[in-house]
Amino acid sequence: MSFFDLKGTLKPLTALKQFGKKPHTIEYPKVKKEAADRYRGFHFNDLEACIGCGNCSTICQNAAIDMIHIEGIEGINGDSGLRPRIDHGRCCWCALCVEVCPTGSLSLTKDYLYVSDDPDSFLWVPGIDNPEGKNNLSFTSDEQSLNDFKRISMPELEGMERVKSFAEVVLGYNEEQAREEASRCISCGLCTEACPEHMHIPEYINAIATGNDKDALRIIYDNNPLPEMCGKVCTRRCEDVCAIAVRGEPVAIRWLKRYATETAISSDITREIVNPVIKEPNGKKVGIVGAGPSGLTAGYYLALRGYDVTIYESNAKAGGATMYGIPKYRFPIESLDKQIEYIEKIGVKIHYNTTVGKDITFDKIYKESDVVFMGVGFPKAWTLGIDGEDAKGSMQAVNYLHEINDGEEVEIGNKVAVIGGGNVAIDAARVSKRYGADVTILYRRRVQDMPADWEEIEGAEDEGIHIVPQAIPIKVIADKNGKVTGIEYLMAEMVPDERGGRPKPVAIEGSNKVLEITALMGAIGQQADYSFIEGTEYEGKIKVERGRIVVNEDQQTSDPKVFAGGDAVNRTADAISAIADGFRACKAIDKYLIEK
Amino acid sequence: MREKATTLYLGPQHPGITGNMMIRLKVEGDTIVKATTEVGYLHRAFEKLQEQRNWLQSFTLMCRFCVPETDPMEESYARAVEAIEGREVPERAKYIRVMVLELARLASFMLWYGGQNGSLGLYTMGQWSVGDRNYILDLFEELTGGRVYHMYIWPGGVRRDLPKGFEKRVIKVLNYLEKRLDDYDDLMFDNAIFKKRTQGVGLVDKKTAIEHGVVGAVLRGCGIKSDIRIDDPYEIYDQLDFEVPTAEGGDIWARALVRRQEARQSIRIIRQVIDQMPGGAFYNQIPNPLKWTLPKGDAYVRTESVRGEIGLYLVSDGGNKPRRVHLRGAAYVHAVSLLEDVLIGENVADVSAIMNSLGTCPPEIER
Amino acid sequence: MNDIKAKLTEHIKANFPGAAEKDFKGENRIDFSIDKEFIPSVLTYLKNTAGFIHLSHITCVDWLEEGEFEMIFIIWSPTDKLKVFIRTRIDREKAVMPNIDMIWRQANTYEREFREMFGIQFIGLKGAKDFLLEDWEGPPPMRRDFDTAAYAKDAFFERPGREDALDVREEIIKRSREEIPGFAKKYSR
Amino acid sequence: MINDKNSQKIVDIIQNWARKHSIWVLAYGTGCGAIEIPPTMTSRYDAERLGVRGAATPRQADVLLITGYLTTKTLKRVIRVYEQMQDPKYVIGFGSCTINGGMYYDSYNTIKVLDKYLPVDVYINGCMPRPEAVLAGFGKLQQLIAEGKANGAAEYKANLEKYRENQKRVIPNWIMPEYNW
Repeated sequence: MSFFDLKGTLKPLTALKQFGKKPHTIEYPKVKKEAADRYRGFHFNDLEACIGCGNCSTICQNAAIDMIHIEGIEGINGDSGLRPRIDHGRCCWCALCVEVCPTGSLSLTKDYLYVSDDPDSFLWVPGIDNPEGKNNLSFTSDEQSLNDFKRISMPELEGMERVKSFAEVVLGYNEEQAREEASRCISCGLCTEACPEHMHIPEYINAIATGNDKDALRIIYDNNPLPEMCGKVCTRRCEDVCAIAVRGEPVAIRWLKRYATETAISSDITREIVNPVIKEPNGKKVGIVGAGPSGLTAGYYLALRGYDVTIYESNAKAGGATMYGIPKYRFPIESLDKQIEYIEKIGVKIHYNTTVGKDITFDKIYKESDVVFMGVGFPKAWTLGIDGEDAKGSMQAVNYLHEINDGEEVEIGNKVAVIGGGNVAIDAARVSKRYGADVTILYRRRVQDMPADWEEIEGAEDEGIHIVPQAIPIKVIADKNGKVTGIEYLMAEMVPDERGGRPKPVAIEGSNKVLEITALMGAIGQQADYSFIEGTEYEGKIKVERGRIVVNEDQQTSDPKVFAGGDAVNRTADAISAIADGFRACKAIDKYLIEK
Repeated sequence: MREKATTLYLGPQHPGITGNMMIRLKVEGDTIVKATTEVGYLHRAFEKLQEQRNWLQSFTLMCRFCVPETDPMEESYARAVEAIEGREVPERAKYIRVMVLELARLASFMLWYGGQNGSLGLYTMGQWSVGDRNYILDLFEELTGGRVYHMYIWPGGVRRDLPKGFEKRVIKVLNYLEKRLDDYDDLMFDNAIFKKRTQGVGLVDKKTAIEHGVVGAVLRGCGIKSDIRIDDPYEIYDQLDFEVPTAEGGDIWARALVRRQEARQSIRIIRQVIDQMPGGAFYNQIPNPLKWTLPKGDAYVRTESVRGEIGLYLVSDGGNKPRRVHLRGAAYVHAVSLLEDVLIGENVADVSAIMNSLGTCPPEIER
Repeated sequence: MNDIKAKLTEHIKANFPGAAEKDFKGENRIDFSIDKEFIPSVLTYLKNTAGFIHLSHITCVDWLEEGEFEMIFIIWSPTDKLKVFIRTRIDREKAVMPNIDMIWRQANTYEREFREMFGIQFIGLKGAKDFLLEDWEGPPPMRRDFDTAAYAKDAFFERPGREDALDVREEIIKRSREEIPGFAKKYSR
Repeated sequence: MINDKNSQKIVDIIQNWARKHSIWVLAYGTGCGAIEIPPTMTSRYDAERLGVRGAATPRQADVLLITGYLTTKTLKRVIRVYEQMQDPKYVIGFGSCTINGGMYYDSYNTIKVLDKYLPVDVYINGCMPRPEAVLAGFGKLQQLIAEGKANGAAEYKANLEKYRENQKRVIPNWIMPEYNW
């Protein structure tokens, strides 16, 4: 380097060329630059859309999010009633909470300015502290979410393959599929409230996700002695409220339960895995009328608590409606037998082919037992109430299913019409299809109004069953031998209900149509049969209202010694409610007898 | 006659120190005879904390290791997780990652321009380059939602796709910066004072460099051509056309020359990436983060940051949390033992300039 | 590349008894376990003879369940573009390692850190005892049996005002009167 | 000496007005928030036009910026720095970490609640706060100064024992001179 560097001295002076240029300084506070469209500023929570699942709180690595009660927000089914509150003394605005929010209610906004001299003022309830944030959303989970909204599809038999036999349609998850499906669950537990039985769903799903299938089964058996049945045919109200279902397909809770029960291939292995604690016999006797889900549940858990339990069942097999009302392609007979066998091995005595009121009087059971539980169900079908209904070939779907499940043969010909839109109607239709008939379902309302499971409806359609919605049957046509040859029906239009209920079908005059058939099945509902107490002293003691036995919240009837559950008691008429009734009754009976 | 030695404490509160650290200097006159670094003022125990967080939660901590350039850490973590899990990354994500990494390099160079010159009393440069750096941060804000902590590159790809018209805005900023880099040259590299104060100062020779495991621009300033992006390529660097500049001398001047070239190479890389940007997915989604487990295994990944190679060693024991995360930043190499050696014989007035040129970033040392 | 790998593997196995190779797919690396006594000599060999001049990383993993620390030295050859992992296991209770800062001066920094964070002694290691911490009285914090959350709770303050937080699962349990068996609780969120 | 109450008031107003427009910030990057200080100070945001500028030593400084987390090791230095600063002096807490620990709430080496150890006049929200937020923080401080409400230093003096107790709880080896402020 030379002693004097002329270039090096002069060159920096070229910086002067910047002189007079417009500065890029932001004239704060006069001008406030708006943050970018994706800026991760303060949180906003749409309180209406939020279901309080608490996933944001779980993912937060800074423990910044609390779930708190907020005035005016009550917990309901499918909503915990809690809402997130964010501690801005913890938050790092990573937006993971936004990414895992299943409903998409939580987002970030462009707001970022908050300065205060009060360090206690940094607790922030998004949505309440910034209601205007709704119009200022920036970072949302609309574009991208960390929730896995897509369910692992269940392997099934092909539609046309299915109708050839009574083989089980659903094939079940394999281990890998089950783990993957289980890991979609965010463990919020909203489902447990929707489940009548309050099964420990997040716990057993988590056990499956971590590969502890046996623990999963133990957790399931904690309050459900018929999990294999539930795993196959439950109405799964849990899945309706699944947090993931808000924007995606719910976690396949039923199929996961089914998967967990598959580890127990026999009643002995079930016992080995579940390894229940059976208390010493306490000498108290419980008589149970009906070996349906509620009776079996009450019996099982009472037996575990040391009671001497006897069940009286009029049929040759236990299971009630789950045995005789559900076709075997949905619920194979050996699967049920295994579970009944296990319950019997625990110590529950079941007297088969013993109809109460005929083979044994109710009075005898009542007097021999310390407590009686009635799980009698709804064995009798409602009739259609239209002309010509008693023609030959016109039958009730429940009776049809009962006879088929009993192994009998029923003449139905090759053209069957089923009236109704519930699961029984679909079951009867699909069974008829398997006997080679061409089946049509007539339903008063629209397809989306059908009370049957959507999977069942889809399954029926796959198997080539025609569904004629908005059809009101008016007359059964018979030939001179009294045999059914056709059904006449009217088409209906849906009229909105003035009182805000669901739309009503109203027949269109002159839209008469006739469908040619060889058999007709009615499936519009069932009712109870209380003939066993009719005319006895108990008729007055056990109060019955509108066909249902009246019970208090402990399943206790107006006679304190008699408890009841199942379809004859609750309005939901499904197996899981019956199990819940049985379990509740068991706890109440235990309490009642100890207190006595 | 030798002057009597005195002890001088430089930092942690000292305007010339880059970041929060301290150097104990033994000086004779203003010549340093012994230097002892003392670090740990920023030890937050990241690696301990990450062992308590699950795999996704850990990711948010990564960018905080070193603030001037946060993306190489995120990139390292993402790549290490992907290596253990065997997760595929979509092609587009790789391109976006490289673009983000190079933009981050560019932003970091701008900060270095300001710091290096600020340490020599040339404050104009700081006003220019740190001011111009905001244009890059604006791009980051638009793309990632944050100016400094991007939390954008994560296992499986990147977090969000490019906004509409983003590439055009990047090109616009690059065009502007290219012009500005020439202005910087006039002010800095042609400046007699800058030359005088940097040439022959802060020498690192080849032997010392190897003894200390020196990396990045400091190593290239000793004339050794080494760059992880070429030597151990990741993402799509092996398909890009760029040069690795080197300079002889091993002094501050040489390192400055290297960085001057590298900034331009970064611009060149970003232009190529934007030209070749493929379409398609930008993210291969991870499973539910609360139940996400990785198979047993370990991975060691290296990423080139502005300060040099950073290495991340990640171990999984098959659970949902990392067993061990160990990040070794470039400053860990440069600013502890190397700095102690380099400072010997230098003037107290040059300490700040030397620290800047070695890429001292205390949070990266202390973690 | 495979040639170099094979040659190196052969040499190390011949000269350092007990060296075990670990198979590794994917990354370009060779992975060895070796007795800790041989660490300085194998590193010297790799650096001076085999061209692995760059010490890329030294790390330590605490395998609490097995009662061991695993020390891993990762070195890199710029000419062969190859990584070599040298691993060794040492007893957690009597954690002593040979010092290698005469091979790479930089190792001194790592070793000071491990001495402080894991409590590993390096024979003849110089440098101040405090590295990242100051006046630390607890156990070496990076050991897995040190509970940082409990320590933090005990040593520092927490801002009050968040005591009204509720747990979603428990709230639902309370409302539906569900009873969860004890063994299932570990699977709750 | 001015004994009259009203004149004292006038003096206070003038004093506070002057202090408000001359906020010298100590150049001490105690944590990661320091990365947004250069942009705040340089051309884009140019805090200097608001009277905010850097000061090299504690004796010259008015404001101590605690830019995020404080490790116990730094806390010791920060206390020393704070006590060396001359009145009037203010503390600004930067980001989540100073309020309730932030990301490092379970770290064994960082303090969580800054106001237990030092009096804090203004907190700025964010992790990390943008330069606009930093400017807003200074704006808030100016407002508090003008209103005569930024009294952290006086509070510190009045409650020194309480603060000392907390400080000594996390700094076991307390070798520090007592500063004469």
